[in-house]
Amino acid sequence: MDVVVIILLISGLLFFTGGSIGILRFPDFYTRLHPAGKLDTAGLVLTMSSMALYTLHEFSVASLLTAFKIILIVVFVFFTSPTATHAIIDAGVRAGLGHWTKGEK
Amino acid sequence: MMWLIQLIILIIVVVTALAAITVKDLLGAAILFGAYSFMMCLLWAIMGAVDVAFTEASVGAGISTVLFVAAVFRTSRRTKD
Amino acid sequence: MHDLTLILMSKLNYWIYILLMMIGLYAMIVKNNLVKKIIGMNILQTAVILFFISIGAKNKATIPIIEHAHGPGNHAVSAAHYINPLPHVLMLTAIVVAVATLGVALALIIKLHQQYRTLEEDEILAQLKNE
Amino acid sequence: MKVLGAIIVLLFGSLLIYCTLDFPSWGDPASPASTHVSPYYIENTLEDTAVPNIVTAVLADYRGYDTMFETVVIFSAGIACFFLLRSFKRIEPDTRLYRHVPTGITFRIEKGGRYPRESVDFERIDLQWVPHDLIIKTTCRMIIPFIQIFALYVIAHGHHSPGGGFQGGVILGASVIIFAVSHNLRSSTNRISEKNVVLLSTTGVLLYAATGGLCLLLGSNFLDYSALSQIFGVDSVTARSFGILLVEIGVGMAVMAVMISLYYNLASAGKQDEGL
Repeated sequence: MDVVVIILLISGLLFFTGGSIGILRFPDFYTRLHPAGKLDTAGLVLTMSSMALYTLHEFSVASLLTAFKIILIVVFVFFTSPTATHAIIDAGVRAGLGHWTKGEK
Repeated sequence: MMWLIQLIILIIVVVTALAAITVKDLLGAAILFGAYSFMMCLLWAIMGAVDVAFTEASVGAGISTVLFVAAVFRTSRRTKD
Repeated sequence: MHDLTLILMSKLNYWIYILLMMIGLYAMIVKNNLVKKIIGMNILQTAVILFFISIGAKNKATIPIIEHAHGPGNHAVSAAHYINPLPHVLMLTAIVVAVATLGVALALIIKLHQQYRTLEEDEILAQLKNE
Repeated sequence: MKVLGAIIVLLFGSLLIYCTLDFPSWGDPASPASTHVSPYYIENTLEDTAVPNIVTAVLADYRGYDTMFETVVIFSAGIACFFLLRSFKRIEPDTRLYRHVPTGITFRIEKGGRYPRESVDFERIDLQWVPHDLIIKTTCRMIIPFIQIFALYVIAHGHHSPGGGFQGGVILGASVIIFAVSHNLRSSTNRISEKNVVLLSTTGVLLYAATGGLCLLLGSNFLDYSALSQIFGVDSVTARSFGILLVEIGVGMAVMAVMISLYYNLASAGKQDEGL
């Protein structure tokens, strides 16, 4: 059980690190939002499910309820985080922001 | 250990506060103020004030950012300092 | 050296709150834009709230919700085991009142912008002088 | 000005830092702040009110008079914003925009023209209208009921977990604000009109005061909820927790209504026709 928790947690943190590096390293607005939308959601799903497993360590009704609440958080973030990214990118397109092309600084 | 996390968050809080009052775009200042409020909420959750952290997360990071954005939308966005 | 770390550990937090208060006060006094002044006011408010919360903190204590309240393990509650709830109560209402004052301040700003078409303090003062 | 301000701020800061030398160190259990009155609250809350969350109990019971006027402060802030911004002169804009939904054609109708009746096919749109975003609208439509259920849970479950009237009211207000942002202000005011919002805020404050007054009528002190045991038919300790719940509902209603009213007035600059 512990091994699964640790593996999930570390892979989630790996996704978060990738997302942060992507936000810092990518050249323009649209490509920066790409890691922000995808990798954060994936990392959050993995870390949160590892925490849900960890609370199920001592199996009881209360810990089952806590795990259920954590899974609910995952579900809602899974819906809302890509929507927020979509809204930001949509606003960028409407404001007329150009995209990066190869060779530009 | 907890003390160290608190210190890191305090430094982030100071940096976001400085950024919110120096940035030259009022919309950006409003968003940075939201980030400041959210960091403050984390700090209170660490200190054990869960009710206050909950209030700050809903009020400071939610409603007051929306109110700032609405006011900036109705007035002007540029600033000289 | 050990004494210095002890003083730092016990006092550094307070110094950072004072730094935050100074940032807020500086923005309120010096900044020319009215929205920036309001952001400074809110930063000052939050720093004061943070200070109040931190004087209620206790080492080796838990959050102020009594554990096992309705159950067999009902034991006597000792005050040293829970964080001081009184500053939390006072500051909880202060936060909500802060957002109410923020609303009134932003309403005043929108009214000023309708009248003078600007948010800069010096431009508003110049327009007032010309009248 | 800049230098003068910096000098004042530095003086203020150094004075405060000098004062911190007399402070108890961080997290000291024997500090003056946590030795006088707070041990009483911590040790007696559960016996007095049967509420495990000490913050809720102190907020609504021991210091209920304080919280009542905090609610009044929020209410008066909402009223102040209303009177500052709301313009009662009905200034019609020169043109109105209508949109025929099935074809997506936009009509621009000058003043004096005949406006079409609003129906499922024809809808009036803002002057700065942007095309509908299906993803955002659908997600908000899906997520808003859950937000509202969570807010009601926060109000009702504030006795056992962090939460209470203030937080739940703010979350309820935020759900309406999300609706107004994702659709437009007009469709939000069609659902919760301005009149209803003001009525709700006054009802909230009055519910709080009426709970206190009921205790007076039952022959006890103002806001002493143990008198409510005659109505509910329970012992006085449980009656106090019921009284706290009543008061929290009042606070929640007032805070929700004030937040919505602040948003309506600020986002439309008082005209209440077009929002963000």
